[in-house]
Amino acid sequence: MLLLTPILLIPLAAALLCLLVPWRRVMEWINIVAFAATLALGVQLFHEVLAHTVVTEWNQFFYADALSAWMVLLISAVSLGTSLYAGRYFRRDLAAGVVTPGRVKEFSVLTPVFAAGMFLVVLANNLGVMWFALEATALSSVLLVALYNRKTSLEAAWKYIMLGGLGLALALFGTVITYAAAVGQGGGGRLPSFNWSHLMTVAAQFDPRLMQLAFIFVLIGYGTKAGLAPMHTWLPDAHSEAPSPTSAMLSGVSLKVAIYALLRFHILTTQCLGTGYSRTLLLGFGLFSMFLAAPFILVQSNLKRMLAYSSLEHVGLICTAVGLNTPVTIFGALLHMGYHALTKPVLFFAAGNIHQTFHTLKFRVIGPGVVQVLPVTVLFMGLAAVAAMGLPPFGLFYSELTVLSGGFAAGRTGISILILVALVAAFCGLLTQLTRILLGARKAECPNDARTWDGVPAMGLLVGGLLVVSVWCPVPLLQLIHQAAGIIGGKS
Amino acid sequence: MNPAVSTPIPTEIGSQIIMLLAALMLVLQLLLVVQRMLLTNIRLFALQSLMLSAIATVVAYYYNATHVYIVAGLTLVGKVIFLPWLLNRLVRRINIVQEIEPLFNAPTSMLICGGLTLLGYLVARPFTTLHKLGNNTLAIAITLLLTGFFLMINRRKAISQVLALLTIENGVMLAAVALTTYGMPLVVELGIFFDVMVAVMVLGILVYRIRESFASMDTGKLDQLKG
Amino acid sequence: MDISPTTLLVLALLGYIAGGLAGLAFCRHEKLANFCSFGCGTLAALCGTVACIMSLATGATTVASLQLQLLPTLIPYVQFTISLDPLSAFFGLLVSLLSFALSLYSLGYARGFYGRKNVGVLGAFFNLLLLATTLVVMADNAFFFLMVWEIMALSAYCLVSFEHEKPETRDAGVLYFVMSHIGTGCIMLGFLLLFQATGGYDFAGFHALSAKPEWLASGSRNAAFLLFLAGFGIKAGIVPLHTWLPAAHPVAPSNVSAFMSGVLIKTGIYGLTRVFFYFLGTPPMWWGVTVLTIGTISAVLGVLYALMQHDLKRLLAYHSIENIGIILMGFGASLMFLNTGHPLLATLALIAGLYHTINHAVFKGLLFLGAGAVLHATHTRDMEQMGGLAKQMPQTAFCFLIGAVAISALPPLNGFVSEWLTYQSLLQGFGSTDSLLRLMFPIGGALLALTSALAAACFVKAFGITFLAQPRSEPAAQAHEVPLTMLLGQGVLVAACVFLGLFPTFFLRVLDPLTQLLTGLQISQQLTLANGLVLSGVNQAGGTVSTLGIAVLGVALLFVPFALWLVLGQKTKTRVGPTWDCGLKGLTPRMEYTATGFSKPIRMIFKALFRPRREVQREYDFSPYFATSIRFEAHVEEVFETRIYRPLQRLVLRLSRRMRALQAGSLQAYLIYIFITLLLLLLFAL
Amino acid sequence: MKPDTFAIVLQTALLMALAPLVTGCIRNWKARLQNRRGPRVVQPYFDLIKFLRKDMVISEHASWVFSAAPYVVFITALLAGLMVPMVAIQAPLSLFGGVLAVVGLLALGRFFMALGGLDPASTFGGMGSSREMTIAAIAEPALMLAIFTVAITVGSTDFSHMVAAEQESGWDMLNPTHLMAFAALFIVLLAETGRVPIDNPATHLELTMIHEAMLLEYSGRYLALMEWGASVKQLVLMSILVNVFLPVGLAGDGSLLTLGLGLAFFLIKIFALSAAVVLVETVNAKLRLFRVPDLLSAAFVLAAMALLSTFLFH
Repeated sequence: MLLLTPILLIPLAAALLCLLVPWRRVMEWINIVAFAATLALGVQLFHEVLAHTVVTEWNQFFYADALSAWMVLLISAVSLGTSLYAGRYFRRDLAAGVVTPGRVKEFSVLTPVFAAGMFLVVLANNLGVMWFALEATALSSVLLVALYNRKTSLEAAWKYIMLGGLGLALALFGTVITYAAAVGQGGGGRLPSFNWSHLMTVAAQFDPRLMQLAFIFVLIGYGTKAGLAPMHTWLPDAHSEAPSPTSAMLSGVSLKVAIYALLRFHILTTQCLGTGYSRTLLLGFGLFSMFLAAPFILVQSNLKRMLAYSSLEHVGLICTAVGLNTPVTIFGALLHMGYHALTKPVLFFAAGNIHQTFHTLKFRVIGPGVVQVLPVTVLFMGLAAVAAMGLPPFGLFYSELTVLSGGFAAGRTGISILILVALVAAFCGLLTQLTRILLGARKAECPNDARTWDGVPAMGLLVGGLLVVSVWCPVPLLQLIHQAAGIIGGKS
Repeated sequence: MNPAVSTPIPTEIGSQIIMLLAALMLVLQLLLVVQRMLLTNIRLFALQSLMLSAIATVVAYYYNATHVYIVAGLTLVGKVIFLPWLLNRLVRRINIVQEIEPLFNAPTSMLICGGLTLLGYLVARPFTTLHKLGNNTLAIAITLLLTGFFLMINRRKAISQVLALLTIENGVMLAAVALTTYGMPLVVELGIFFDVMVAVMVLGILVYRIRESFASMDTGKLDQLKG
Repeated sequence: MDISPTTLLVLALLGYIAGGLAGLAFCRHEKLANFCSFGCGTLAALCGTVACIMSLATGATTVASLQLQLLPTLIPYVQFTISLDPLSAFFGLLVSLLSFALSLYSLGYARGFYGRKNVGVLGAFFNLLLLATTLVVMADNAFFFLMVWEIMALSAYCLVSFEHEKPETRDAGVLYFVMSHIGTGCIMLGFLLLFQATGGYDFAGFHALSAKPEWLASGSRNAAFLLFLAGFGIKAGIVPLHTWLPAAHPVAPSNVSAFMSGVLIKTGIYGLTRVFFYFLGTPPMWWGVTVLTIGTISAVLGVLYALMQHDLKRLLAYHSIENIGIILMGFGASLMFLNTGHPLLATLALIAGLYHTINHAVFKGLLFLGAGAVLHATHTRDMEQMGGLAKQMPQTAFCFLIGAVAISALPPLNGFVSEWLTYQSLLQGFGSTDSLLRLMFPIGGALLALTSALAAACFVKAFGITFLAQPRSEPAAQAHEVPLTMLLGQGVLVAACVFLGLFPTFFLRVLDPLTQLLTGLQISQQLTLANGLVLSGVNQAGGTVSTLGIAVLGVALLFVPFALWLVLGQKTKTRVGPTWDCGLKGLTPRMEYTATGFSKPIRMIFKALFRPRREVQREYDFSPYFATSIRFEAHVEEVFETRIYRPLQRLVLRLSRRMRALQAGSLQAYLIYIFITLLLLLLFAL
Repeated sequence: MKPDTFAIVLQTALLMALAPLVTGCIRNWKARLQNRRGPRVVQPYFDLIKFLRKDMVISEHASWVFSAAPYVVFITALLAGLMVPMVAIQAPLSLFGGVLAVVGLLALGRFFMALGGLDPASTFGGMGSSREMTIAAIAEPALMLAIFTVAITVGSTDFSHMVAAEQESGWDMLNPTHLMAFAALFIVLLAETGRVPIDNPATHLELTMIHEAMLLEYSGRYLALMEWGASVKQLVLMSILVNVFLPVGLAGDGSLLTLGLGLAFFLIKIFALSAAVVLVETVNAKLRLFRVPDLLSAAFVLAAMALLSTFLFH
């Protein structure tokens, strides 16, 4: 029975349906159902993968190993949360007259396309197809970013597409050169296939120099999409200007999908050139991103931008952890991916509520004393923020400490110390900023059309999931992550 | 290496032709950099794409690989005919004639591009030894990429930035066609092609929207999002 | 069924959890929430106390040991284990005892929040804090330790900013959490260094490390020492890492500030003890010297700043710094003795430190509860507004007085005992080495004397201005005695003060397994004379003291004045009259000596440190001698804050703002970043 | 060395009997030196009896602390006295505490006296307590350091041990260490007993008085206890000074002869010291309050030098 194909087709079908049906409610429900279905299939896939490490379809056109399965789970979970949240969010926007019904339709059509693109990225076997899928996600998300059609949102979208497009072009070049490297080893001749599963087997004989060149382009290309500094500049703009559900998906999974693509090439390069090369580059970019993020968080004056920078910091951590390149750190990185994917959307949802209540994201206008206006939202935001700051009992604490332990165990003390410093700095920033706006007593009474339980289903779903996975992480899941880490870091 | 099937015209000549065309692409690129008139830019781009498809044809001829023919055809249809037409419409619709002051003036840009070309060859030198048809197109490809990049930095008008992006795309395709024997697998080629098309459409949409809400095409004005 | 410490411990933990949940569950009806959450807390703390006492009494090295399997071990290194070895038991006793008194007290204190704040949330966080702190001292594994350590800090932060409507509360909360987290960073690094050396996170492995010669030789051992000193030092509030403490303690609700000052900072002490005496192995000399110096400085500066405060709770907070200093003096001396190979003296000094730890927990908790009661009654923390409370609230006044006498190290109460032990170890230490370093001991002793004398002055001020003479404000005049539960809470601690003061030798027995664990000696027998009535130095010739004897004889000597009175003055009568007012029309409260005035001589003597500023504006009609109105303002500079912390903060913020220029909004610039990155990589990475 | 009741009773009696006499002598001799006739030597006794006979007036603002203070002051002074060897080497209560206990007890007395000064809400009382606590605070380190120098050399904080050890050391007791420590302790004595140049016991001028200011509101029985306690405290400090630094003739055993001899020596030493105090008081004027720290820090420096010298001579 087919498994990967439906995961891919269901969202597309949903998009098509949304295009056809005129009723908004129906569109919302279509999305919710579709993503619930993909989530279910994801779980199914996850069992399959655990059972026999790899699932392939259409003579290996689709290819899912532990890594893909893990990504599929994350993508469908976040998308489900998003579609749960989006409904009421746009109802309020429509009520406020910020968007037109047409735009809302656009959203509910494009979101599944966006998701489908990401699914294709993680399920495609052919690296070229993977690139093509990433481009698709970029294009669909750029329209989502521009949804509000404000000057600022158009600007953000423009920067996003320009930098993203450029990055993807570079990535394509890298892909082509990889292909060339693959061809070069056979002394020319037709390459049987450009499938990752095949390349893995022969990567050792690639032309090393070409591979080096290729990885540089891929790193900068996909790095741009993943928001690694200094290619991250589009990230805060896009995140802050997009409608909150989209921001949630962007920083929740889209960044990590790009990382995933990067990882695939990292594995190839490592196979070809040994561990030294690509790892060092990842380390450098990761650390740079972490250290760049902290000061921006500290003096940020816009809520969603601050959250975006925090995402930058987490992405940096993930890259650094992979760069440390020990089984433990890679495991930590994947774990971190998951926890962060569950955390960040909640923050963006809460930010969305705040935005709709105060009609701005400027700290000066919002704070202090949001808690007195939106108690429940602030409660969830607080929980998610505690998680994002890497405090127990939430999982990011484990993953960060795991990464550090791995670094120390591998004797890379200096780098681990740097990681810790950056984490602490970011913590201080987030704490100071959030305390400034969330707590306190309101000076001016604000026009408040907020209802207490706005967006609680979505936030509750994700925070609940996060809590469960934090305090009681099901063993099979951990096995899956171990398997995935094995794929990246060589067998642990 | 020697081609798969023996052909009337010896490989060396083919190699020469490819190199020549590639060099022409580069020259066109440089012209693009100095030329300010948008419409002329578009024509130059079309010409460049034409070279590209020509290269593809040559490669296809030598390896008589069908799908490379397809690529050549697609390039011809898409990049030489359709896109320029589309862009022309855009430019006429929002009537702007030329790029007002780019970041660097012509001489400086030429110097920079020279440097970039040098860098391209520097980077590609180790690979020119690959005994293969169009072996050292890699240098030109990289150069095209870098100069396109520079062009993108240098220009302010949205359209010319799109154009720059497309020239980068051309560089990539050059590598894809000439560097990798037989080009990439067909599915990839198709994917890339359609992606480029869609990308340009999306960009077009955005350009419209920007145009109507900013009353200008100058992306220099897009600097509200700071910090 | 038999009650084993383990069962009781589990009961205690469950009790805290239940209390927290109850608080959340009933957060709509405050009375119920108050009763349930703090009630559960009280019972749980009681169980905890009993458990710790039992395990200490049995004296085995590890009594209870639990494995909490929260997470499967598939996540590397994560394992949650609790064990109750004597050290944990000792601190567990400290924690639980205080928790018991405080929960009891809170039952009454929380009523003050009815209608204003959500008591349920308060109870929930309070129980969470208690739970986390209990786990911190019992964690048997660094991973788990760090986890509960952070939860503790988090819940403490939530409690500090409980009344977050006030801006200064928010700032204090942030300052606390930021510094605490930086401390956690240091601790984490320290543990990671140990982990690097052992490859595991469990404490047993770390302990085994202290025997390995290659570890003893390694430089990362010294690094770990410094990191732990800084990390735990921040939590304990040593100078110069103390700034969060006087900021955070006053603004928290009084039961919380009592807990923070009494227990929370002791977790820092716990960490230091655990690490210095259990993990790191025989110390080099400079460790001891460093710790002793830091201790002395903290003690003196702490009390000097305390003297300048007229906010009652802030004053008490500064005294916490002082007492932490005294504790560290004991530890530092102990480390030095360990280095010079005098385990006996080392044990004595260590005992002095630990004894002072629990003493300070008790009387500082008591004092904060007293301050809380005063706050509850007068709704102000400003001593200049108080006065005369000894008449309205006599019980509270009495409890506070006991606490004041104890903290001023006056016989026969517990503060005196532990400082006596400290003096003893310092004096005996003089013979322990021939190097010039030994001068540190008597000098330290002298400074300790200065400290306790200043503390006495400070508490004459605190008690005298707050509770004696005429009320200085309307609320103070209207004050009323606090509800019974609050008095009971203070009563428990008063009893503890008296017991620890009068029966030290009985308590020292409890420490035997502890010293056995840390220094391998049991010396309570050596310290005990005359079957427990007399406390002696390590050798009896070194000096003896018997607080019990002093107390008893003092009561006996009361006979003398009474005899004189009976013989000479039965017929005398006692009249109540006005205080002599130099012939004015009666004294008004405004003529009384103020807190500021009281400490003025000290301010003048140490003006080099305080840099006092004063602004006097007098307005007069015809002659400056008949001023119509005088405005007087006096400020004392807190050197570390103004000279170190503020500039640092400003610097960081300025640099960050500079960084923002990178994100200037121009697409060209962004493209250039990528371009340059690409070129660099092409040039160098190839 | 169990505390024996007989010794306790005797020493208590001695303390209570001798203390007023010493005070009286000092006052009288001082007057003589200033060419005044001055009060009789036994005047203090009459004062005490008179006070005990008189009614009391207690301030309306005072609380129970006010009434508790006199007892605490008096009894702590006595307890401290019982720990110091006066006639015999073996102080009756040496088992119950040594230097630290004595200092602690005196501090306890001072603590309550200061509270008693604050309680009646009179400005003078507050001023007195403030100054008293300040001066005590800066006198304490000097006192401790001075005694430590001795305590360290003999390795004990127990007065009886110190005295015994000193006696063995014979003429060595005149070494610079001791002299400097003695000088330091003498200054501290002046401060602790409220003598010129620190405080003037004879004045009731509001702005200068320290000790008297705290007693201002006391009358009758309480005043008697306060005064008596003060003079006992003074005697205690003086006997520490003389016996620790000049332990000649203290009785080693309990035989009447040695005891008598010890008493004689003790009286001689005490009165000699009183004479010294008188001299100092006569030739000096009272210092400004903010000059006092200089004097006391000088004492501290002396003590520190004494300590250093022990280090050098060992």
